[in-house]
Amino acid sequence: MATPELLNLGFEFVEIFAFIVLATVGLAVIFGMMGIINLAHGEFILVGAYATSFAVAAGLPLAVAMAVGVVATAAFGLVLERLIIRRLYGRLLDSMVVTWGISLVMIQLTRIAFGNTAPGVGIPFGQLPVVDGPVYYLVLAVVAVGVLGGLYALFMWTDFGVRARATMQDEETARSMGVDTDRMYMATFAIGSGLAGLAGALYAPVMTVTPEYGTSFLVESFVAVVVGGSSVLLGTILASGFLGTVNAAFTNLAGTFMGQVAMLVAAIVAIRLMPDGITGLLSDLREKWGESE
Amino acid sequence: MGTSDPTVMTTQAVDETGEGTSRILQTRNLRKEFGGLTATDDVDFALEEGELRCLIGPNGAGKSTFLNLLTGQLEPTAGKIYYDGHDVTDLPSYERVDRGISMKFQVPSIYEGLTVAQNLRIPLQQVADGDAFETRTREILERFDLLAERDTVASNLSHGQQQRLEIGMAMALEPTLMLLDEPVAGLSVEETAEIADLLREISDDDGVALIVIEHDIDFVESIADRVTVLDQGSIFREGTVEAVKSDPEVKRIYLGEDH
Amino acid sequence: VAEGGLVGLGDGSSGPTVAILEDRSGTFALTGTAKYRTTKLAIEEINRDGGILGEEIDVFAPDPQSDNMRYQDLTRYAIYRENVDVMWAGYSSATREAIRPIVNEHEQLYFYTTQYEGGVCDNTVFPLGATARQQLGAVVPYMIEEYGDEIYTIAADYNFGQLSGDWVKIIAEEHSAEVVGEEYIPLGESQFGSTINDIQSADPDFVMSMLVGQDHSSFYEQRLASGLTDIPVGTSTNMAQEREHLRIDPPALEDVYAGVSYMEELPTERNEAFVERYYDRWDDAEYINQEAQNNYFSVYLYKEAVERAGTFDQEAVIEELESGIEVEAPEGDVTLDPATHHVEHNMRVAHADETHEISFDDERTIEPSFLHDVGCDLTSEAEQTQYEPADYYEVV
Amino acid sequence: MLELMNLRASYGKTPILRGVDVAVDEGEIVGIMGKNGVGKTTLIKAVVGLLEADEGTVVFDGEDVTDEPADVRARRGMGYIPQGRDVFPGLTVEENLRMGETINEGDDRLQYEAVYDYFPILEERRDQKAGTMSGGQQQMLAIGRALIGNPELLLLDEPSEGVQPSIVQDITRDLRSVNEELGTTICFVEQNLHVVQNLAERCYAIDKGEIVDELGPDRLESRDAVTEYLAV
Amino acid sequence: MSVDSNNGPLAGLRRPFEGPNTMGNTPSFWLGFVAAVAVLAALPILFGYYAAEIGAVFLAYALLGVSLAFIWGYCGILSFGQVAFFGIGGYAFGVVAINVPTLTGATLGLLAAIAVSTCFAAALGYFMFYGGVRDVYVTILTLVVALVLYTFMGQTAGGEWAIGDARLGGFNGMSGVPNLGIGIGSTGLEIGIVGHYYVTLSALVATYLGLRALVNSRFGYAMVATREDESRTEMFGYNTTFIKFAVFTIGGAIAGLSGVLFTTQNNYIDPSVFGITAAALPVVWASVGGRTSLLGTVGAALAIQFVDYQLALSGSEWALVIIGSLLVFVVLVMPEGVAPRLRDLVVNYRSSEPTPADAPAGTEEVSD
Ligand SMILES: Nc1ncnc2c1ncn2[C@@H]1O[C@H](COP(=O)(O)OP(=O)(O)OP(=O)(O)O)[C@@H](O)[C@H]1O
Ligand SMILES: Nc1ncnc2c1ncn2[C@@H]1O[C@H](COP(=O)(O)OP(=O)(O)OP(=O)(O)O)[C@@H](O)[C@H]1O
Ligand SMILES: NC(N)=O
Ligand SMILES: [Mg+2]
Ligand SMILES: [Mg+2]
Repeated sequence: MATPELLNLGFEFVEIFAFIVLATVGLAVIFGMMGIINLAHGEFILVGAYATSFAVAAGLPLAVAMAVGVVATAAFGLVLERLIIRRLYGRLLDSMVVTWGISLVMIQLTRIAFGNTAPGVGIPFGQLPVVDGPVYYLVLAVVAVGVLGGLYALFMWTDFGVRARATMQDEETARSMGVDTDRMYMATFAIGSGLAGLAGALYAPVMTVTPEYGTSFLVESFVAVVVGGSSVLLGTILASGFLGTVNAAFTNLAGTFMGQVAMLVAAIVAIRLMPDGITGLLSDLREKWGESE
Repeated sequence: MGTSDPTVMTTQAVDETGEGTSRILQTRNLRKEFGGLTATDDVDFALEEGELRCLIGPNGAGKSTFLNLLTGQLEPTAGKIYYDGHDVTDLPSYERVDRGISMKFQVPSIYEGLTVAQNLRIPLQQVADGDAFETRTREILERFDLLAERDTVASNLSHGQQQRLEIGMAMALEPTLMLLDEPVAGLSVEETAEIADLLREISDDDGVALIVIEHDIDFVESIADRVTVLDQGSIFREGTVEAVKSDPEVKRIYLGEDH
Repeated sequence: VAEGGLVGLGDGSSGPTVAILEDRSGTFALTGTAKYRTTKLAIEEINRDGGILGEEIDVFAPDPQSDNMRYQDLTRYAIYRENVDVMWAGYSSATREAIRPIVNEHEQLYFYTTQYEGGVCDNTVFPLGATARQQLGAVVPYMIEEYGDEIYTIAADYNFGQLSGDWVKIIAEEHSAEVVGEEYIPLGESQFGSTINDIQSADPDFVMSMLVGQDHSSFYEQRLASGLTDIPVGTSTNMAQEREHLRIDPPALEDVYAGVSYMEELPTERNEAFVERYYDRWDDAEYINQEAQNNYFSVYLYKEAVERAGTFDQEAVIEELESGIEVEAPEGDVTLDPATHHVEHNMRVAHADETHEISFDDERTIEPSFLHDVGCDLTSEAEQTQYEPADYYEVV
Repeated sequence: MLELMNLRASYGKTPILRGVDVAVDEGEIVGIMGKNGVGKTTLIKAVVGLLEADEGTVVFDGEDVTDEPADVRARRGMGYIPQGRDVFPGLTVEENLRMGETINEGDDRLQYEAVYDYFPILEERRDQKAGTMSGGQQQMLAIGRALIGNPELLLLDEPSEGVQPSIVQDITRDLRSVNEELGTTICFVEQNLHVVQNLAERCYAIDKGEIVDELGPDRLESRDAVTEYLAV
Repeated sequence: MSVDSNNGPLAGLRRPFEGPNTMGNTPSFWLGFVAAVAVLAALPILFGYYAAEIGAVFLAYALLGVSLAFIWGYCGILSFGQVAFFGIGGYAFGVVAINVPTLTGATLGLLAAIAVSTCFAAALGYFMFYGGVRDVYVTILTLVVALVLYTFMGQTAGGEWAIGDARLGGFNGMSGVPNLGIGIGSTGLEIGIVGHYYVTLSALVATYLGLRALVNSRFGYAMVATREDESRTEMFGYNTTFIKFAVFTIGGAIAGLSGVLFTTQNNYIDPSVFGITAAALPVVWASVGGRTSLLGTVGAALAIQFVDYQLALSGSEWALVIIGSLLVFVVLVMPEGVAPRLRDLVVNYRSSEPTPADAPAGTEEVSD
């Protein structure tokens, strides 16, 4: 393959990888940490995108508008957590049903309130010199990696992270250890929501913002979470890498449709071969490697 | 280290000479590793038909792991399990049950949402139907003193009742070998005594072989003929309760000086 | 079990009832709302002028919300319970196909007005929108003439898009041009990174776009961000339907050329009067798209046919429609082709400049020739078919 | 240090505690015994705040904490070891210990080394997921986790359950020395005769949600007096 | 409990359908059940073709709902992809019946459709359960399968996507699907609008009774045990993997049948049956009605689709908002669903009545 083509393929991979990561992290935090399957994840993304679009239309600079999108979604998530979600902890499948209902309501309310499109937001930064594509996609990839790193540090290294994880595993015991578990739930859900909002904000310039905007993210995010497995953050990286590679390769070979189908089929096969996801497989391997010691 | 028993046999040998030994269960070089940790270390273990054996040993010695290997909940890293003369190492759990192994887990795991009668039905319908089914249900409920709780939802039973129900369910399968992981943990002295009587009865009257894990040494003393001490995945001692109890090494690693 | 009792129930008044099943919410609201409004406008105008055959027209117009299941339910309701005399329904071809079995079973007179892939030959259906053959037949030869003979096709990956892609190939061959690449984009996809890369590497003289829906309009923003605006785009779908040139900031649609029968910007007196009437009636309206104009003139077409027949009886009305009716539409005078139930449209090429100003070029009438070629003649034979170019042209 | 007055609590409509009065002085080691299902765990939960009292008061360190949530009580210095080794299964051993520090915002926490001294296995397995430890190992972790916050009052619910005899003896001894060296007040629930006899300075007997007896040091000596309440 | 609940004259007839795994084991329940079926059967007579045409679609949906309640409520498998089998059944019927445009084709089509959807469910079930895929992963995997079918069928517009004379038709769907029929060649019975209604109703009633008998059988207990605790059940000698596989396959067969009934009613099917909205509907019905209640799910499917239909007619934009809110409300307030809640109410009411025999007849007790 000629160098520019390789570069283009690489660029495509970066683009898809960033998309899957950003689409997924919010869901991964809420699913992996809290055991809530948020079928309204796409609509949380939608909140971020609408808030960003309207903030830009109101004359705010793009970066500030995006921050507005993130904060608005986090706040929205917080309210929803207090009103509804907190009744669903430990009820995995119910959480799926309820959040699907929420998603229906949100899409339709968005439609009723704002019509069928939000104001457009232009793509910033212009185009790249070597490959044909916007600089912005590289920015997205950098943000994606940064978000993952930040989350990993937050949840694995800080006191907050340990407390949050402990709360999700056994609320009662965590409370008896002095953790204000209500606050942990709220904070974790708000972080997950804010990350969904971030995805919405970041893709507002790239994708037309309509009431169905969120559904464009849904499939990729669910597939990535499931393929990733129980260690959510590491899982998200690995699954995004894997799915992104499959998608980019097949898109390049046989077009967007085949790219999508190949990715979904790869996901189905992956779940079959690794019922506990990629990170599940990793810990199995770790166990196996131990044997030879 | 596993006491290398000169009578350990291959499957075939067991098949041919089974009557001479009446050995119901035997493991050969059974091994389970978790990562770098060897939880079961080349265990050769043998149990006679109808025997009641207690398994004791320090926390983390690998007792639960060993039992889980026998039931098929865990897959061994290496080694073989022979049951009733057959190699059952690769059989799934449910087929081992068909052959007569039943188990009570370390934490109570009855069906919490079902009533006592419904709980019992699950194992019982495997072996009986029609009138026999009704008679057996009644029999077991009586024997385990649960007749009054027949229609109580299991989650509303007391801890002791739950333990009895679970043993009753294991019995309903009419097993030839029953495995019990800490059946009296958290039970009062009185209830512990009740369970001890039950187990003795199951062993003596029904001729069921039992392996019981327990830390309560008084309880062990009250039921067991022989005990096996596991330590760090291996069989450390095996013998009568008195012999093991007075062994200074067992005192050191397990019982402590109070016993 | 008798159907009786139901049929007689009616709605009290003896006048005609018209069903307008057009989307005012959901995916197709952008186009459906205008379709609904122009139909309403025409009916109100007619009622104000004394109705049809002296009868005031009643309207049954729930919002199908871009949902084909709802369309099926509503079509049944319209036929059974509202006992409608005629219906206008649906934006997408999928909607049309979802309700066509019901329409056929009840021999219901039905106007489908969206510009579409063409080929429907059905005795009670009048697909009045310009066909792909008509729209592409206007713009593709123009683009070849202006820019060259290497074409790259990008189209929505469904029936309409794929058939449109076939038509581009057919027309290209007729003009000795060549399709050097084609790509079909799933509906709802809004990321065009790899598509744009592929276009760049193929380096065609122009791109033909049959992208559909709001998600696809992201293509134009990404085209701008990737510096692809130096390659002109021909289209049969964009601008005239979803007014991308007004929704997206310039200059994303610079040098986009649309083959259209109508756009709101058409600078004729008749059209300007129509546009004024429309905005007077609907002051919050945003745009009159191509199909909305079709809805408008087809109401008059229907009125003409009923008056000629002297009855609302559907069979009689269809017979009159099949006698060759001409009406004065905002796009210009149009004639209904009796054999195919299609319309000879006034086609033109609309061009957007870097400020998204629209100018028109190359006007001519194109008749729906494909169905003639395949022998569709509904005046002599009742059919319920959809023909496809692949069956008659080698190149696809 | 801890005073319960006429404490009543229930699950749903079923009353479990029917007016319990208990007083524990600073520095004391007090046992609570009773047969299964009489409400021992319920009592401890009501003390630490995991179960709301229907009636009565809980006074801790001279303050009425009846209406405070569990986390606030914990930060006041109540350390709790739940029945049935409720460690955080997905957290590593060390992270579990780290959780134990949460209750103590002061600087008088125990060092990890001190806990590792009591339970060397925890140091060996510091990076193992707690859920994959054996039953007894988890119990040790639960105790270590409570000790590390150096609470003023340590509440233990059947700490010997599932623990090997020699370590039961160790734990008994360790708890005594914690009590002596750090001045920690200890209140524990037990079924194990040896533990009750070797650890408690004073002991309440509970039956059907009520305190039915109180045993001083002399009666604790007597095996029969104690077993009466373990096998009522 | 009614006094004669176990020894009335019809007790023997009822016995196979009764047991603790289903609600409504009293004569008054069965009275109400018969009455409800009679009312449904009377609808076309009372309201004509229109009611038959609309009603048949609702009944087909109810059957789809039942297929989910069966596998989810009784075996704990939440399939978010029941519509996959539903759609496959519909398309398979279309392919066969379009290619053999006689009554033979319609008959073969029905058999083939059920066979194909059953095999597809069996293949998917084998793939998942024997591969160790569990819980929520099953849910998401089935959803992904439905979405793959959606994406795939959506791009079958081209002429090359034809099986014989049957064009798959992409998003525009497959039109010209013949009516149901039984016979060979042209001798037999083509089933018209009203006939179709009764066929669908019969299929629903028969499936309901069949599943009731199944869940109260030995196998039914094994299903429930598997739902409650899989590893425990394995320790009682049950091959839970096989149980899940078998249940999932049966569920797929029923969903396939409902798909055929749906498609032949519309004479049309398109990929939207595989879409996420369609995929969620059975889950909604079962959640609202009560997943452990087959009849509750039927009731919820009929009621929700009827409300949705009325809202559609009114043209209200609020339909989805109302449906969505209803769902959230029901799951939060009645986590088990409406039917179990009603059952509790009835039981409480009865136990507070001094003479239970006087309790109002079965219509009160809507659960199964
Ligand atoms: N899934 C696992 N992964 C890693 N280590 C494990 C796993 N399961 C058990 N172990 C380790 O294997 C050893 C044996 O555990 P096992 O549960 O068999 O002990 P046990 O003898 O039953 O102890 P106890 O008396 O405390 O219940 C322990 O060190 C434990 O930490
Ligand atoms: N969450 C609960 N909901 C309803 N009832 C409960 C609950 N937890 C315990 N109970 C009941 O409350 C009573 C007291 O339980 P508790 O756990 O306090 O007993 P205990 O004395 O600690 O017994 P054990 O020695 O078995 O631990 C028991 O009858 C028990 O069945
Ligand atoms: N007819 C169309 N654009 O689907
Ligand atoms: Mg153990
Ligand atoms: Mg307790």
